[in-house]
Amino acid sequence: MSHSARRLRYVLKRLIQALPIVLAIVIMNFFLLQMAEGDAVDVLAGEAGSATPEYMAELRAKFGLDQPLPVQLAVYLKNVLTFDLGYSFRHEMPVSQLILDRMIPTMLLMVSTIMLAVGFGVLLGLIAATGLNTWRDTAISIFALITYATPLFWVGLMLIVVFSLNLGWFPTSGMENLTMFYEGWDRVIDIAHHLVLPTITLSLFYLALYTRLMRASMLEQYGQDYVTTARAKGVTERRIIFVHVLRNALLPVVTMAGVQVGALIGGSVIVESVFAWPGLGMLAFEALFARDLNLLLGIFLLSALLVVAVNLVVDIIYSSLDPRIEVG
Amino acid sequence: MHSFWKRFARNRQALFGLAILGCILIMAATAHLFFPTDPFSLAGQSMSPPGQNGFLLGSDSLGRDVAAGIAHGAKTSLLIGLVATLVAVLIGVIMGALAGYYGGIVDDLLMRTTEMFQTIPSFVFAILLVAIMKPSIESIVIAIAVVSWPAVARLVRGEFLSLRNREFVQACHTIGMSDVRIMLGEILPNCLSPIIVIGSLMVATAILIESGLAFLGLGDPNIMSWGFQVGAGRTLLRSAWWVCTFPGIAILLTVLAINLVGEGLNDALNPRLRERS
Amino acid sequence: MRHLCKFALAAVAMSAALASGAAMAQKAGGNLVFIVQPEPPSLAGYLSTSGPIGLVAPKIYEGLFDYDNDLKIAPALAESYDVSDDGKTVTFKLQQGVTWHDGEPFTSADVEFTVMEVLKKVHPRGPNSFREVTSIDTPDEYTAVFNLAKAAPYMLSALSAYESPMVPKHLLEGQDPRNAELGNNPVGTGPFKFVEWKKGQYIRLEKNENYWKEGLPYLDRIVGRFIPDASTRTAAMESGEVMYGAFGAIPNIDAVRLRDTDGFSVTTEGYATINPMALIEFDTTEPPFDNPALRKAISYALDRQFLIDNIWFGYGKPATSALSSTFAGPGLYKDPMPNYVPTADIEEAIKLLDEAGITPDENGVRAKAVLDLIPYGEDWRRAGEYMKQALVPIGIELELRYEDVPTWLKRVYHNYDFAMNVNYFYQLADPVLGVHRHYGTDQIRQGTHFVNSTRYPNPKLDELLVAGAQEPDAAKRGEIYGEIQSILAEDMPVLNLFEMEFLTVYNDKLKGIDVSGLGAYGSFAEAWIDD
Amino acid sequence: MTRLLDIRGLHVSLPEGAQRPYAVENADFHLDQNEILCVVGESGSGKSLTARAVMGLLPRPHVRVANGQIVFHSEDLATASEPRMREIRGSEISMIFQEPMTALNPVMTIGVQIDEVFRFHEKMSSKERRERALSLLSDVRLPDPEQALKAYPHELSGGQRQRAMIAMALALDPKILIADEPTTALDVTTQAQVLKLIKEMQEAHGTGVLFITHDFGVVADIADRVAVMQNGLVVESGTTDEVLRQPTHPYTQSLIAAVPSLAPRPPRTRSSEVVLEVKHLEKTYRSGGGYFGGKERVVHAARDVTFDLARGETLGIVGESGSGKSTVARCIVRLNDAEAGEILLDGVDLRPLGRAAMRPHRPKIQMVFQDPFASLNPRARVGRIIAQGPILAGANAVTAKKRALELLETVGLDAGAYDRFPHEFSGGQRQRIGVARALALDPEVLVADEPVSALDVSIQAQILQLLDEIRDQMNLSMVFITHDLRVAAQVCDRIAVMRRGEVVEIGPTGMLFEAPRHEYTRELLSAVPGRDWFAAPVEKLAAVSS
Repeated sequence: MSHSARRLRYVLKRLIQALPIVLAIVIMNFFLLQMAEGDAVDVLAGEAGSATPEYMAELRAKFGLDQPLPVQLAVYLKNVLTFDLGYSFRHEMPVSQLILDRMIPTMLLMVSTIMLAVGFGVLLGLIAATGLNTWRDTAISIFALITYATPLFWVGLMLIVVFSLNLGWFPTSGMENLTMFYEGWDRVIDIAHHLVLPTITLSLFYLALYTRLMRASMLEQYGQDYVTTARAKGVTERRIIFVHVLRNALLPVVTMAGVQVGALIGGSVIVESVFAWPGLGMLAFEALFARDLNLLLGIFLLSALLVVAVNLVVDIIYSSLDPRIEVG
Repeated sequence: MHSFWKRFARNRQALFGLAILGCILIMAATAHLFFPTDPFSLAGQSMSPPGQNGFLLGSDSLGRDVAAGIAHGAKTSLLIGLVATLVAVLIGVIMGALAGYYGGIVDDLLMRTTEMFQTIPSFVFAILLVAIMKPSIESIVIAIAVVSWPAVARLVRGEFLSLRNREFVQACHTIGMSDVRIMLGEILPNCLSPIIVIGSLMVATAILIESGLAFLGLGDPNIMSWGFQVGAGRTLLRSAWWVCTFPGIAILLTVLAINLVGEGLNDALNPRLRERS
Repeated sequence: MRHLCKFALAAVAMSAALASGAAMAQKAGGNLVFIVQPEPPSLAGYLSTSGPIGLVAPKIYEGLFDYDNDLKIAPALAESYDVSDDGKTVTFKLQQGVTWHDGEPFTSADVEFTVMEVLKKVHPRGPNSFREVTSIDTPDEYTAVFNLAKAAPYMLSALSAYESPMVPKHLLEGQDPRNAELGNNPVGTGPFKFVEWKKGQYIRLEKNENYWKEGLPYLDRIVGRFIPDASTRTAAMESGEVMYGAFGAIPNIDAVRLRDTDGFSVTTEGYATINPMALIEFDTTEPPFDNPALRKAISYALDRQFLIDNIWFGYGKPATSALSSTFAGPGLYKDPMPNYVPTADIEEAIKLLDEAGITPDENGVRAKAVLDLIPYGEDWRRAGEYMKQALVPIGIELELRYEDVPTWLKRVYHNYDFAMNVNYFYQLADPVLGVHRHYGTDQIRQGTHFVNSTRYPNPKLDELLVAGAQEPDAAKRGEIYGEIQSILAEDMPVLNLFEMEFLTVYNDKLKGIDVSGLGAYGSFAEAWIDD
Repeated sequence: MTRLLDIRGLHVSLPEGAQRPYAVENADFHLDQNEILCVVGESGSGKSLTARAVMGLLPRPHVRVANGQIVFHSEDLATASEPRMREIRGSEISMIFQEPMTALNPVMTIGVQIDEVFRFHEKMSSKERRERALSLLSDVRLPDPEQALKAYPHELSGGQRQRAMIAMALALDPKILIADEPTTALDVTTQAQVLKLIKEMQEAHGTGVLFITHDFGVVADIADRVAVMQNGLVVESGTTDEVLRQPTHPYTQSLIAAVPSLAPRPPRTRSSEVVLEVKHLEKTYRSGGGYFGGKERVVHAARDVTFDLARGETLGIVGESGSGKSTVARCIVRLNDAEAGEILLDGVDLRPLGRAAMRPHRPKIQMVFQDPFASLNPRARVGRIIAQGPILAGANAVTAKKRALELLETVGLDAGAYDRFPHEFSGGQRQRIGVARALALDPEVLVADEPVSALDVSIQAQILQLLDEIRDQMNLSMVFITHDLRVAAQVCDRIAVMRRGEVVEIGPTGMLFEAPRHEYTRELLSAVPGRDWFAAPVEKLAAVSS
């Protein structure tokens, strides 16, 4: 079997393996949400001001909320298996469309955050590890811990106050300039401009994790025999750090980045809220309080798939970093 | 134990963390002595800056004493952190131990479950759980525990997986020891160190999650906690910075202290790192 | 009595210009970004009176009337109107040459369809506002004649774009309005056309070039932005990214700060048709609050001014009656009522309790209850925390409960599983529209939101409410409402806390937004930006 | 003859709080061109640190050269600067290590790792470098040099990896090669090949080799001269002949005496009573595969294994790694489940028994494990470790303690050990505790899985003696798993030789050694290092005289 065919088969295999997990998530959340008081109709009626019980019953029938639970679940699962995530009760739109709209901002924030957090974390961890127990090491550890321990929203608001209001460097919130509605490259730059503060805020939180991990990983790799071998060959310390140790030390970091993705989608609720970033986290948050069952289940489903997909990518990156791990 | 303490005490950062943590614990324990009244009580002039009108750290929009809130809130925040961690560790150890020890289909099943919980966006899931169970200190603890245990389970599974093939465990098999006894009496004591380390860090994370939930309005409205204070004070940030900043600093210091202690424990308990420092 | 009011277009434009204060030259062009919070579920203003819909939909749809700042009727899609002597026939003359955004002409058939097929059927308040309308005749394209079973003077207060938007018959006919495509893709006659709705971000409206009012609107574009976090909304206002935020979008504490900052203004105008009242609802069917003495004692024990000063930062007015003092205008408000005090009177509260035989136990506790809080923001939590403390001196021990919206709605209006509930109601432009639903026995409707959840039954009151709704004579109507207020002050099934004042914060560059009594629910046709 | 390296009065200091102030104290020795100097000693003797000191690779800052000189070409390496050392390392002096798996970077190909040596020392085009690498790999006789260049370390076998390491070390034709226990991790046949390779390469290039080892067999096979180290001191040095034939220092004498002889022990009469019978035992390991296909790897760890064990007899199972010898042992004590066959203990077939049914039989068959560090629970006191077996079997705590104390005496530990933790004991002592634990249940059969392979040679002799004594004292039958034919010769009455899951030959020790029937047995026997020296006293003399 050729390499790419094997890889493709591996990807398919992983996706099929993920299927039961994703379905289990959907089913679990379906029942969890049933335990919540009130439904989408209550919320809609409550917002509308006032509605008669008859009207509400009609709405429930329209949403299928009057059916017995197992029937509702069966219908939902049947739809899911035909790639139909149903209609959002609240937005009167196909769930898939709502989620796909939010997918790009979510991915933007997620990818830029991971890149920034991992990039800086690796750098700081590396600097700390090479200067073990010096002031540099201590300062980096403390810095990382402080950024981790400061409540996210506080960091977010402070960044807005300093960089948006006082310095005027970045917009306070949102994803685009709504007076200009740029197009083409200008739009890309505009979005990047809006992305800066949320990314910094969110990655500050994860920075500590990667810094710490990278430092420990570097130290561990530093003690390995192959480093001695490299020295015995007369290789320079520089090359030992950047070629020999770094690549090995990155492995646990890559693994962790994969594990973190799930947390990141959820963990960004606060950042999305503070920066009015139109991501999946806020959508889920709103869907929960609107009891928009279809939408929430859809988000859980797609974010689970997203996590699975990212993990897959991480695995492939991992296997390219570590020849011992074979994809296939 | 003695040598452990010696190793721990060599780490100055860890000692510093321990000292802060000690102060916070004392503060929590003596809150009712220094601030005998209900921390929610309207103690005086509202929005007093720190040091004025008899408020050491100022007062909030209802004239509640921020300092009293921090002192009483310490108890809640630490309690939430500890209890949630204990529950998470308990679940995680059971799941991880069974999966790692038995392997095979048990492992598959339990690890798929763990994976499932790791695949769900955890903070959103915590919000969901609190919303469903209604915001109260119990539901917050449960929600934090539910989203935290997978990490413990994975760790414990890994430890059990490597320890179960150790010769001393096999020796127990050859004398006919029961599985439960092997797991609890032989293997578990040998993976306590990493569990203690991950547990200590989880206390800090739990405190942060609690404050995040409170920020989104999902705190217990009847109990004073730092999360509550920060959440309640955040709209005042621009007008009365002290209301949310001091509890925020309390969280920061506690999380920092716990992390320093946790890292110290890690260094002291992890022999590999020990040799190099 | 016979009314005949005619308006000339020119006069309207003139008065509008005068109303805006100065004879400045309005500048055409510019983009307005304003805050819409939270994101609306749809833009179907004919289905829902939800606040955020009201912020956007009236820029697209229009009503038959507009209302000026004194709630006087101003012409909109109706050029003039005529009420018959018996009040049972109301004739509207419609503007000519009005077209829908898709180019179709607006006619009396649209009016008939909107009222009879949409508002009367699916609008939450429509069935109440138009309950006397039996049919609508359309003798020609520009005349609509409403035939009423009984006189309904209050109906004329409910014809704004927010309350009763006119919708296109040709796009809704033969469909269930609740499922129609129109909800997310609105087509109206208003000054702005719907362009796009980026969920989670913004709704974008562009200038309607064919708007029937000559020269309007001034703005090229209006964008409604959704910003979930209050502090960020303030920051966005300060940075100039948004220029207008109403309905407390900017928290009062920040509004107070911006009020004192150059370049920003704060106003409480524009909420006259809403008339919000903060209040506590009691479960009058079960102990402990089946005892009116306990309810009144709480009214004495709460410091209304404290709430206003410390939580709403000075905006609001202590309630003195079941009716808002804004009803003093039509002569319905009676002052002062017993059992309403602006600041706490603990002694009186304790006296009431002692007299009623509600005595403290060994811990000094007379009653225990759970206080539910309306989940519409932090302020209400603060209010609950205050009340919990404020009732300690009179021996009432409260536990606070703060749940999410659906749980709370279910609890209060469906399960009746509450004892004491902090809430707020819109009393609207007339007591019939906003107050009756709270007290009438016929308004004990399990499963319907924002009606009589206290399940307070009083046949005498019911009669008075019916009489008040139909009485055409203002003086007599005032008397009836006086009696109603006395009864409610004595029984106090609902404890009014204070008349809320919503705040609108805006950038001083934004002009021409104060021309309508509807405020943020207005059309913004005359808004313009002075750079 | 040129002097390559002259070490004078070398002191390597240890950090404060270590067991002794110097890891290496006042070491004096030298290395000439075209010779192999073996530095031999037990663990902790300082032999490895001496080697690292020469390379300038001590784990600084805690461990450093405190005093003395390491003169290489009239240059003192002890004081040379780091850049100068870097120049020397890999080009003038190079090194190979014990564990080629960890000594090679797992994420870089062999080619890249060899290439680094050239890149950092010589200016060559990449094509030239590649050609040199290829010729090196074929010099060390790697089967497919082209393939090996592209291979990652994990894709090669242990022997191949060590060959690649040697290729790398010899890339720039260094004057000195330092080999730190390079064959210890290898199987005996592979070891013989690698030793041969080193010897050949050394002869071809005239290299001076500093060879660190603990194994006198290896010394005998390869060394020109020997230096013996004990606790950081060079206690004796001289030519191989001198040191091995006429050791002057008592420590050297005791070490050499402790090397087990290849001459089998005198045969004993075999009891007619068979305690344990293993018939047609089958065990396979599967990996990979699963629901989605993929390549399933099947390893036959035991194929039709049949033998029996008489009362009081010791049966040795000998084989290289992967031969299945440990699997058989584990199947017998039911740590692993065999798929087919019979394990008859006193006539009862243990193989099909479930956990509960097995429990009453457990005490009769006990096991001693290989690793004295891993086989005792670090968190349990010695007393508990020994006594918990009897307690589980129903003894009361007092009796169990009494028995445990007796056993401690039996295995040569004092009663104070009862309340101490395993980490307070040395490796040999721990292995005694392990033996005591196994004996606590009064077993009929003792299965010992490589019980001495992790121990130094002098300790090894003591443990073997202990096992012998106990066997006689308690009339135990023993299955003794080992890879070391010398050890087997000393303890076993009969030996079964295993290869790839099969017993290729089984017979009385004497017969097997004298007249091995199977070719593999012959191969094993001939690969035993120093077999000519340490085979038997008579042969030893013969070898010297020849």
